[in-house]
Amino acid sequence: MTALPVDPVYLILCVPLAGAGLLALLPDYRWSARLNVLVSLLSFCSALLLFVRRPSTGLFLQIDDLNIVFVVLNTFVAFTTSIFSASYIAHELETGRLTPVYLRFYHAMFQFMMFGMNLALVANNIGLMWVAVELATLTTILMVGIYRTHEALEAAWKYFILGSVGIALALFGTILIYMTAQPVIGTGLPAMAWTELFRHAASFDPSLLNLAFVFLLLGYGTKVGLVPLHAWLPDAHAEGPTPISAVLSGLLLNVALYAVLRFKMLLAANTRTFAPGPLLIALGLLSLIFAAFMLYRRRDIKRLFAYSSIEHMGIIAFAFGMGGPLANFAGLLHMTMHSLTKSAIFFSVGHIAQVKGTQKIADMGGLSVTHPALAWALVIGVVAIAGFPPSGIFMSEFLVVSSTFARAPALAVALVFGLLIGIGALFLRLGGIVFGEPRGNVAPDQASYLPFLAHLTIVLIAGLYIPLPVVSWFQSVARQLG
Amino acid sequence: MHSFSFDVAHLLAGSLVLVSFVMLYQDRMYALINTFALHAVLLALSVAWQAFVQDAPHLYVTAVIALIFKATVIPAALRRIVERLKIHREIETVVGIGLTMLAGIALVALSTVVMLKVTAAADPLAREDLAFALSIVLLGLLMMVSRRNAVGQVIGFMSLENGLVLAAAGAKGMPLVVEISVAFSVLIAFIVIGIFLFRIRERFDSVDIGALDSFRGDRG
Amino acid sequence: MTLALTLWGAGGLLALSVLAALARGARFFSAIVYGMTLAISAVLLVAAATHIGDPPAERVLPIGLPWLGAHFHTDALALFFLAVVNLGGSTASLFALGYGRHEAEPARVIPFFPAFLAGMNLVVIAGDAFTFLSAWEFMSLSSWALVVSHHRDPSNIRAGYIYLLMASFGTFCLLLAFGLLAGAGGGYSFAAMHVHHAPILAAFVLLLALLGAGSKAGLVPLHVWLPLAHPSAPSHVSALMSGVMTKVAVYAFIRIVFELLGPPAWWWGVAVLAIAGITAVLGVLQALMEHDLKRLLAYHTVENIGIIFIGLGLALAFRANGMALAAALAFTAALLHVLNHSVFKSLLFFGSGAVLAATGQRDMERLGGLIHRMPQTAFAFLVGAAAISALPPLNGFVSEWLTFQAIFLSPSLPQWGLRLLVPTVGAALALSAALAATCFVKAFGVTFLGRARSAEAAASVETDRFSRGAMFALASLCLLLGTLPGLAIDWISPAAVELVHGHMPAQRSISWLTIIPVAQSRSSYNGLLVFLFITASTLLAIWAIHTFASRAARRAPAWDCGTPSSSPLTQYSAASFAQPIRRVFGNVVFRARENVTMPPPGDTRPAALAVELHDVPWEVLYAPIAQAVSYTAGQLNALQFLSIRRYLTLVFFALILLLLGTAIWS
Amino acid sequence: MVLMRDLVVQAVQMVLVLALSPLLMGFVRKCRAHLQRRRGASVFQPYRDLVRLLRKEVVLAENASWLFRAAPYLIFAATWVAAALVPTFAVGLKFSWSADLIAIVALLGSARFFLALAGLDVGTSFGGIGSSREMMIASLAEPAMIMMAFTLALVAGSTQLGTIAATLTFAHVGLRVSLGLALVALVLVAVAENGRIPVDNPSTHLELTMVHEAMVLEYSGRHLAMIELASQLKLLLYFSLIGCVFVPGGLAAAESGFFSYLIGAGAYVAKLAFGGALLAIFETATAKMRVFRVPDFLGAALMLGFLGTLLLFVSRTL
Repeated sequence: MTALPVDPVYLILCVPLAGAGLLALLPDYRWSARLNVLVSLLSFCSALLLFVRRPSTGLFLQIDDLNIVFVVLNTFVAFTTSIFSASYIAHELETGRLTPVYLRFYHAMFQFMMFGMNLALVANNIGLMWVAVELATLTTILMVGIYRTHEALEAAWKYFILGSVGIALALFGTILIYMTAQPVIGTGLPAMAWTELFRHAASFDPSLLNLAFVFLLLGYGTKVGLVPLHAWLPDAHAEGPTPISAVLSGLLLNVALYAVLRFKMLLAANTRTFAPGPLLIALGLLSLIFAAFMLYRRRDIKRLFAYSSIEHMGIIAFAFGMGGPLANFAGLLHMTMHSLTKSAIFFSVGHIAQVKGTQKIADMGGLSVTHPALAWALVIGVVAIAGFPPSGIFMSEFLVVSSTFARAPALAVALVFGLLIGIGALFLRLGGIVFGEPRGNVAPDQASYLPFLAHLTIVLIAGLYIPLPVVSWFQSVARQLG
Repeated sequence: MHSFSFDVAHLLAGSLVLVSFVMLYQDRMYALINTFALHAVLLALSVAWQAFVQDAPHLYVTAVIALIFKATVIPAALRRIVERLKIHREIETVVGIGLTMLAGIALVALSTVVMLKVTAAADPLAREDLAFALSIVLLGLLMMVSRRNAVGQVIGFMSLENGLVLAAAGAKGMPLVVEISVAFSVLIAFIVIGIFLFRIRERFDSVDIGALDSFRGDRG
Repeated sequence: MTLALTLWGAGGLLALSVLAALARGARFFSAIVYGMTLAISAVLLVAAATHIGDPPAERVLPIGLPWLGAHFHTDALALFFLAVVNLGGSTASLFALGYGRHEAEPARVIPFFPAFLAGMNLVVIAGDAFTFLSAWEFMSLSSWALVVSHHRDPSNIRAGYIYLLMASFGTFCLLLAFGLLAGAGGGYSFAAMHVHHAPILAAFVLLLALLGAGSKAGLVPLHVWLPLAHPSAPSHVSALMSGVMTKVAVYAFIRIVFELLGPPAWWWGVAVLAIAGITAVLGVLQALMEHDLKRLLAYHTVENIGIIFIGLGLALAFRANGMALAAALAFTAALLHVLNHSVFKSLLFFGSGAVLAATGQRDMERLGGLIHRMPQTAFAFLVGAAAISALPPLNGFVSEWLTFQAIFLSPSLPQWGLRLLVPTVGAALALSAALAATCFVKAFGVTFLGRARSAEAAASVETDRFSRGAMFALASLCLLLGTLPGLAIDWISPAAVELVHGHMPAQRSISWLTIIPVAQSRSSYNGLLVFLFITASTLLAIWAIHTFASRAARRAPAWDCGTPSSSPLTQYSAASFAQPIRRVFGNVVFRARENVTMPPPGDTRPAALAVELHDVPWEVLYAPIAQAVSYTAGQLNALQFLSIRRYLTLVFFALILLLLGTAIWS
Repeated sequence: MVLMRDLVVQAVQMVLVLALSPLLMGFVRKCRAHLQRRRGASVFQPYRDLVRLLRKEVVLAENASWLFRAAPYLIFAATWVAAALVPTFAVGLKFSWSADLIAIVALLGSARFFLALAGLDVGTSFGGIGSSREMMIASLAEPAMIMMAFTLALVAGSTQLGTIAATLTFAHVGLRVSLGLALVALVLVAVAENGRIPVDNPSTHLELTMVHEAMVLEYSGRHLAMIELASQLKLLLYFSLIGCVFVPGGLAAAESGFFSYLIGAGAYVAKLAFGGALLAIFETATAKMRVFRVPDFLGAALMLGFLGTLLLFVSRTL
């Protein structure tokens, strides 16, 4: 296999970039939609190649235990989302919400965003990672505003302002990290390379690390959507095109969380820093409980699930904050499962919103009578995201709660409280949408269930059986996370 | 030499903080823009000084970028926007100027405490610079928070960026990557803001965020 | 052997539900599904019932938690409950073969029915916390889908919603309990939990087990979902939920408290007994006030769960004091009542289902006189009613009798708390038994006797043969268990040995099939002889009268003290039947108020009587919670509508806060 | 041989209770008549009534169901079996172990269950009144009865009536507070269960005050006879219950000779006569109470029984 012409890590960067260029030129939207799928497929394959041949770590790029599966997950969800968007976006043209020009822009941006995310994941350089994350953010901002309706523009504007403040804070944190590393490692690039940082983390100045982590947590936490930095997230999810909502919830949040994780590992490697755990636990619980309560008054279906994303980010942050092999394992599992499940939910929500011609929950009743397939898809998705077996989320929640309760009962009780509140809200809304007498449009749907099925199958199987390589990967990463 | 270079850096950074305070104080549009230009100029100077001290030529680039871009282009653009959009000339603040100033002083105190406590080991130059940079960042944030007017907030944001640049310049031997990226991000930021202002101009008559917030999402 | 069979059976059921889902509930398919479930659960029933004495078996499948695997195990307890589950499953399937035809949308029922059965089977054989909770939650989920299957009625949706919330609450409680038992290390297999636990920790686990299992079983005050959810489901599912799923919850309680938690402290018995006594009385009283036939039955489930937990509480108390024989007696009584209740409660729900199918009515006030049009259903229901009212020679009486015998042994308990509590609980038990009889006189009398109160009731026809088959099978089982209880007791004894380390004297050796809990001189009961005596003397009386006295009979209008009324509305209604009881208990338990508006003489306005009853547990406990949540949600909701600047302020303050934190920290 | 004798004793007992119960009823009525300065009907009047009823044809209401026709026999059978299991003149009956005190109470319960159902069957308002009141009374009387049983069981360490009687007769239990309470409770319950004044008036047809009569309003002919006989048996049962438990004197021991059986029988009849006279006096001396005062009456019984049990739980010597 060493006969591979080019390092796969470059492939997963170049393919989307080239794809973006092509798509920007291609006028006909049908072809561009297909090309989009093709390009995503290619980058997915090249991501799979990473398993075959683990590339050597460079000064800028690296593939290690932590990011490899994120890359694969990223490209996979991008691939399925591109399929979904192919079946979704045509309808947007028919309804005239988008013009071909914007569609071209949309596809180009889609790949460009993928490039940004992949880069952020494989970057070996904190500066480079920062750039990449911001790149992804800015492209998503443009995507969110693409409908150019009053609401869309405002959502994008909100996202932009809050996001760029986040950018600034993250950058300051990055600079601080460099300042910490520079006396130990010496000036220049090495002082920003992950590999070097981890090697020398033990001898860094702890208090400066703490300060840096505060800024990085707030900066990247804004992307993660942790309360109180979450304000952009619900509107961005609600007003952008649904594929973008899926990508936001499924990928961008993960990428930002990945950045936070990296820095947490850095702090974990230095024994004298105060544990970042309390910060993560506090923000996590806050996000969980706040989002759970916010779910009750939602009238817009996409905003509803956006808040549920905040809730789950809270759970994940909590898990990593607790630390320990079990909780970290659960956190990683939850990240994976959540991105799969949530994007799947957005797939079905997108089609539902299209057939109903609205996102208002009040206008979509008795779906299981008019559109049984969509309705049950939504039910399965919600059941999975609410953490019922056999969904992988049940396993992660099981591990988090049970392992927490033995160590910090009060925290576990608070966690359970938040989860219960959230379940209550979700099923309250679900009952209104799926059951009862039909309301609103009853137009037939031309949805493609392939992406949805793919995601849900993985999630449901993961609840019963996780293949050993994945397990060992999770466990080794969990150990690093400390 | 060292002590002298230290004093100059100290002076420049300190005066940056001072100008941030002046910006906090300003409540007229044009005056605010001019003050921001001054802020950028000072930033350019201190970055240049850092370049000289660390004899890191690439920092001069940053200085030049700051001088041209932030000190001249952007203020000009802002003035034109203000004229084009007929934004009324005084900026309404959330709380009284006096209170804002007091808050600013508290922030500066906080940042110095944090920094001085933190980097007891690091060299004083970087440390002082960081302290000032942090306080500039915080002041910029305070400005964004305390101004009801879009232009005011944009300026607050950019003064925040200035703080970042100062910090980056203070970090000895930090690769060029970072400065470029900073300028880059500021550029992108401003372009996108411009696009948005333009689009928004198409739709509403003001860039006042208050009007933007007329939509609060998820009503009914 | 049984274990493997059960696993295969569960797998088959799951596959069946998938197939049913794919078939989109085509009508012809429902017969296939129910037939298959009948076959599978019948096989499992036989296997479990015959192998209860087997040594424990364990098996680990490479699924579930990766480093742990899914542990499954069967011991006597598991096999007993396996038998109960599949007894209910097979009869429900048989009933559904006929009843299922009345289903409007089979696609919403038949995919979930096998899944529900599979879930319950898996809970019982689960051998580690993760597998257990997965199966448990899966069971709740599939039953939720069945509860909301008639989704066009908003009240069903509400019922399902409350049910799901309570189920999740219970699951989380059990999850926390297992978290404590497993410890931070994560020893999730039941085998690993057999270590000695600190008393305070054990106390917490007991509390959590009471909350978790109790919320599923329907212990007061966690029972509120039960009378809403059970009636909302199709009747064969109601039978399963009421007759079997609550027993699975009992199993969970026994598994955790009797086995995993190790030797009990005496006060555990106090806690359990107190709750159980309240549950028994409150359940039957609420049943008396209820005029919806299926909901009335659901409330009786609450009552019987109370009776079962009385037995369990006694067993705990005895075991804590090392009285193995007494503990075995109480425990056997509890398990026997588990079996009995699952039998007659399924029977009664089938009967109500047949009535529902025939008349479309659940409200007793619109029924009546069905005994003429549905004689066989009426007979089966009568047997069930007599059994649940603890009338000899039927099975309900035996288990309550055994519980009484256990109570008689309790004066030798050393602790004062128990000495004072146990007789009180005994009184509660006696009271609830008597009230149950009253309630079922009402239920049967108003539903089946008298004259039809509505056109539907007047037009009803006898139900199909599958339903009748299921009902008569259960009815004969009621009689069998009532007349030959000794066999059942012997059959249960392995479980008792396993969990309370003692067993009652072997009954099959005793002459005349009498049951003797402790000693011949102390107490004994022979259902068979009582049955024979009653039959004999009845026949004797009939024979004597028909030979020596007149056998002439003539039909004539009812006498009714010379003032018969043609309108069926002048009959005693369910409400008026329960009125004396309401007068006695209502003011205390239901805050009942009777508002009589009596116009003055000469005024032509009709007099009016308005009765208002309050569901106290709901109003005191649940309504405030709901209000609090909705209030908080409303308050927090303001944060969705802030201006960007305010959001920035939030970020700003977060930053300042953290910076201050770091400043103070280091 | 022993088996033979036991069977004979058991048979004699069954016939005896059947034969004596109308006489007891007649005796009570006669006493009341005398107390009210009436001559009253002969003590054998109940037999005549039964025979007359048996000869009459049955008039069934139009929508009476099979249950309505079956109920009288079931009621009679259940009561008879129960009565046959209570020691009357001798303990150690052949089949007394087949049902203990609780089972006997439950047997009476099943008789009542069917009686109440029969009351509801025709679908008249009076039947309903009767059933609902009967069940209300029972739902309080039965727990009181069980509590009383608790007390006895705890004193005698057994719920077998034979054993209890034997213990109270031959082992010297002595006077006990709890037994006293139990006796009072039992008497109250007996009054309520047999529908005597002050709970119910057996000889009234004032619709709004009657309970038992309202239930059987639609019955006639042999069915009514069965029910009447059953209620007379029930009265007898309670008498013999009180007798064998609280005044066990003269009760023949198990496997004792023919002579002692004779003594036992004589003592039994004497007890019945005494009790009947007492009942008559009590009934003449008190007035019927409102239906909704009955719960207080029975609540008192329940409390007394409970108190007795509690005392025994707290200390075995009281």
